[in-house]
Amino acid sequence: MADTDVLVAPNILEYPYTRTVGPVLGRFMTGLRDGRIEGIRASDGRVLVPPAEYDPVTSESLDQFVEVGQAGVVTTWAWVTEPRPPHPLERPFAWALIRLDGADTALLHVVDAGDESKMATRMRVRVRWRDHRVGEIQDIACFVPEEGQ
Amino acid sequence: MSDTDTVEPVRSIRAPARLEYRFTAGAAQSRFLRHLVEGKILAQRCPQCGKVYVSPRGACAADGVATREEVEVADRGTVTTFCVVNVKFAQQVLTIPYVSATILLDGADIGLMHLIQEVEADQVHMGMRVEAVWSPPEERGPTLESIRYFRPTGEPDAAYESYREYV
Amino acid sequence: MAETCAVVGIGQTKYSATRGDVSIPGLLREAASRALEDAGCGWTDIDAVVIGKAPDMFEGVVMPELYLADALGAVGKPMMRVHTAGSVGGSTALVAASLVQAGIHRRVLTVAFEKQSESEAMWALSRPLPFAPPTLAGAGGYFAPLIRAYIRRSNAPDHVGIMVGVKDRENALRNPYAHLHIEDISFEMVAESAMLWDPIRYLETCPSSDGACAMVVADEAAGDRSPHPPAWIHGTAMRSEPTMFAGRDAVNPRAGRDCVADLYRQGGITDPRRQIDMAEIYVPFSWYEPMWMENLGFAADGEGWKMTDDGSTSFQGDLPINPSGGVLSSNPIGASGMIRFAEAALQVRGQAGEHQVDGARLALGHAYGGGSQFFAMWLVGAEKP
Amino acid sequence: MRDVAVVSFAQLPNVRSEDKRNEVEMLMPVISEAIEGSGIPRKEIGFTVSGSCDYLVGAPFSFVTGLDAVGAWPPIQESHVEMDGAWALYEAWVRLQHGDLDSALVYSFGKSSLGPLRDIMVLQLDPYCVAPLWPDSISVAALQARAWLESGHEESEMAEVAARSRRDAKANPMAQLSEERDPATLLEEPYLVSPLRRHDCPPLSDGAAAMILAAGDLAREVCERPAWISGLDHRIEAHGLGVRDLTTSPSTALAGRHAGGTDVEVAELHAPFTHQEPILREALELGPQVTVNPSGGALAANAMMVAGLTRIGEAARRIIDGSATRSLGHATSGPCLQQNLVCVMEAR
Repeated sequence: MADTDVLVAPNILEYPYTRTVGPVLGRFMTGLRDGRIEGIRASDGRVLVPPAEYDPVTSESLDQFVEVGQAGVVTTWAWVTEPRPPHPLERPFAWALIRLDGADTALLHVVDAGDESKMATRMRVRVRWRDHRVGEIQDIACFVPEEGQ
Repeated sequence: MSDTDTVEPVRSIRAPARLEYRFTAGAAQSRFLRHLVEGKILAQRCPQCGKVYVSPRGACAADGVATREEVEVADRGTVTTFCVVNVKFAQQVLTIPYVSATILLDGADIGLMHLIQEVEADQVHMGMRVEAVWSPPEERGPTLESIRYFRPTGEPDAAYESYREYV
Repeated sequence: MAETCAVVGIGQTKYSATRGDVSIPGLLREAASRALEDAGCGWTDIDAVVIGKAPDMFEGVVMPELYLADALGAVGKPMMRVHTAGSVGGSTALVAASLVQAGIHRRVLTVAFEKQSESEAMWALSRPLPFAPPTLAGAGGYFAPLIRAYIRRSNAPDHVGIMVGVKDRENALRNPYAHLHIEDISFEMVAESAMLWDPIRYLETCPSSDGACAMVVADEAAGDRSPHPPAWIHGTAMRSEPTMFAGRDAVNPRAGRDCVADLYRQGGITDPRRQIDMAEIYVPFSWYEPMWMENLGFAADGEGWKMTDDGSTSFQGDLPINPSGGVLSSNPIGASGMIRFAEAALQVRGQAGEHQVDGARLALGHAYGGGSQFFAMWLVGAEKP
Repeated sequence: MRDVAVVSFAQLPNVRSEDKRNEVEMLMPVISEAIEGSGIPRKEIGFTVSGSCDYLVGAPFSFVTGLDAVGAWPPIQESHVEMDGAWALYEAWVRLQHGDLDSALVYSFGKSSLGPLRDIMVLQLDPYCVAPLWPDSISVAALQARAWLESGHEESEMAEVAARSRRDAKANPMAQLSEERDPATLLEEPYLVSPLRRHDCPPLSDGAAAMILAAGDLAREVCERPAWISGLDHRIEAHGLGVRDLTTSPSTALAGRHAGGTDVEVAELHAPFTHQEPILREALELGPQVTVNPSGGALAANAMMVAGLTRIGEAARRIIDGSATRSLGHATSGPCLQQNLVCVMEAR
């Protein structure tokens, strides 16, 4: 038998994880389900979206929620020409970090812009909600370029 | 929409993950598995301590050296210890109770885990002599499942001293 | 030689099957905040963070130190993640102690955790791999044959395993953090529980728990100034051997014997049964108590079961084992080893509450993992070494 | 601190797919080579520590079988980090500071050929708000690349890094990708995930590496020119991509300051993506006189969990072989350079 005859077999790793979210992320997820985006105020006054459970500077627990806008600016982005199976969209799209109006940090999500030429840093984008929402980050189906740009 | 008290807050999210991997058996293990198709059990001898490993993994873990010399061992041996499995769990393919045993094959220096059948679970015991029941040749593949299970040979039990070092 | 160091803060979560009220960071924070409070220090007083847990597949978060850095106040600090299978909670504490013993840091926060409820733990441990026979039956399926071999070697009577199952659950009733609080636990209840992996009965096995345990390990100066009595570290040791090799004794592994011999040498222990006041030992299946009594040198070979049988290891015995209720009462896998280490420290600090062992001045914390092949231990005392 | 040095380093040639060997079969020769290279008898090595990641293999406890390659009998003092081998090196260096042990074996292994690496790395990200969207590792790096470009850089700088790395790799028999390419023609290629082109990304590699550390007199005894570790430090940043300035690497700067990473002649930087090399260079304040990644770096060979340790090994090798007197090895972990380690070595 040749040395090259090494046996190879498929090995599928599949787990249906269920994550309990606790009070802070739970409130954020509840907001998404209800069509609302809430951030949290950090000790230095910044509004963090998505909300952090603990202050990034002092590490103390945070609990002061602030509702933010449903539109904002793209701070950086990457264009995907060939979406991969787990990606949220099946057509070419952009990953983007988006700073929502009223927030001081950026949220990672996708922008359904149709074509790379429609994308630009500092462009404004707006949430497009999923029809049936359950309280998870995918309740935001995507962001789309804000009209009138 | 701002009244959060009217509906249950979200307490958990579902996060399924599916990743498709390949599993490679490695050279030594592959040769062992392919020999099972021919009804043979291939082992490897350590060049330093002389111990015979089955299933072979290409290395003697105690010495940290490659094992290249191949030897064939018998398809019968002694149950050194075992467990009667009586618990149900996901992905289980066997019906309970079943016996999972450590079997010291004749000619080997380390036990091999396999099933004991054709005997009531409460009759299985340490020192019991067992032999492999092979799948028909046309159903065999490069897997330990080519040995369907082990069954008692009817020989007298092995003396405890003959296998106590190998549990 | 290594710098003197001490445990100055300990924090644990309530252990339960599902901690549905918290996120993963929330779970760790509960333990970590309590440890900091106990140590009388804040997040900024911590120089480095060392976390440990068993396989990432339990929660499906790869290298969770990355996400947990924020929650554990590690931003801008060194952070490490240890994984040594079931012994990981112990190894993690040893790595944290090592950073102080090396003179690199003054105060290190160490946290070990598992949130097994996020997945089905048995799946992660028993996933069939290609080419293998379908014999896999979880951890019980691996350890039951070893227990059978121990019983054969020592001629121990069947009731010894049941006694441990009862004793550790009775002990758990005195520990508010324990997962299992079986108020009416009895010999009959354990004896009559289902035989899962013969010879292991249902009530002779550990539960599957969510939980975290944290400690603050500090240098001598910080130990001297700690607001509560510190537990001084008298010895630390780890040993490993391969899972499978010809002639390996997996029932009474040499790695465990070598590990404890190193520990006793460091601590000046010549008669462990007499010199050590109590021990928290990793006992995931009841029979492992008598087995480890022999491996740890508390009993001669073949005699470990007699210590259980004559009550020596009970809460009132001369060498109480697992007064916290042990792994049999709480088992967040990645944290289980650290809980042993922390409980040993709690005892010599005199802070174990209702399960405090009278006069505990020197205690052993023990963890093991893999196929009884990875060992981590420490010896802690009320006095400076 | 006690004087500790790298006295031996060995690695497997990086390949796209190490199909013929399992982890034990890969590790045995590389561990033996490192041990033999040190001249220290295997059974006399005081401490052993490894780095690996279960998720690369797709099986829990993958490091357990790795131990079979060590010859851990009689039992050894041993530990494992679920991190790049560079952090295993850190644990070993810390352990040697205790003073009771004089040598350590550090090893790591990683096979990217076994699973979908781009998707596996998603599970490193915030499990609540980010991972459920499955942003793959190249997309995440692309977000950083654009932020860096728009802070005042050109894509041609990235192409220069790619071309230089693959050109330098021609002199490195362990590298996987080596070629002579003109940066200008690289820029004519299509984007993989814009603004990253394929040459801006690392290859998928299988590999393993092993290193021997020795303290004080033992190091001097077994090695003519030990690579003395003059500073070693690592730091982590906040996790969220949206809360960090992705154009800088403050944790690298901090670790570099603590490790005393100045005045080095050679630096091996663990920059899997082209734009990350200048970010790291700036964080470590490496001037134009410093030779960066003469091995070709992670752009030429990127076995996960191994590439960081390899950077330190390559930097050490240049001290040991006499081609440098002071060198720096760097390792990174996490998305967009979240966690960084700096090891400074010198001849004495």
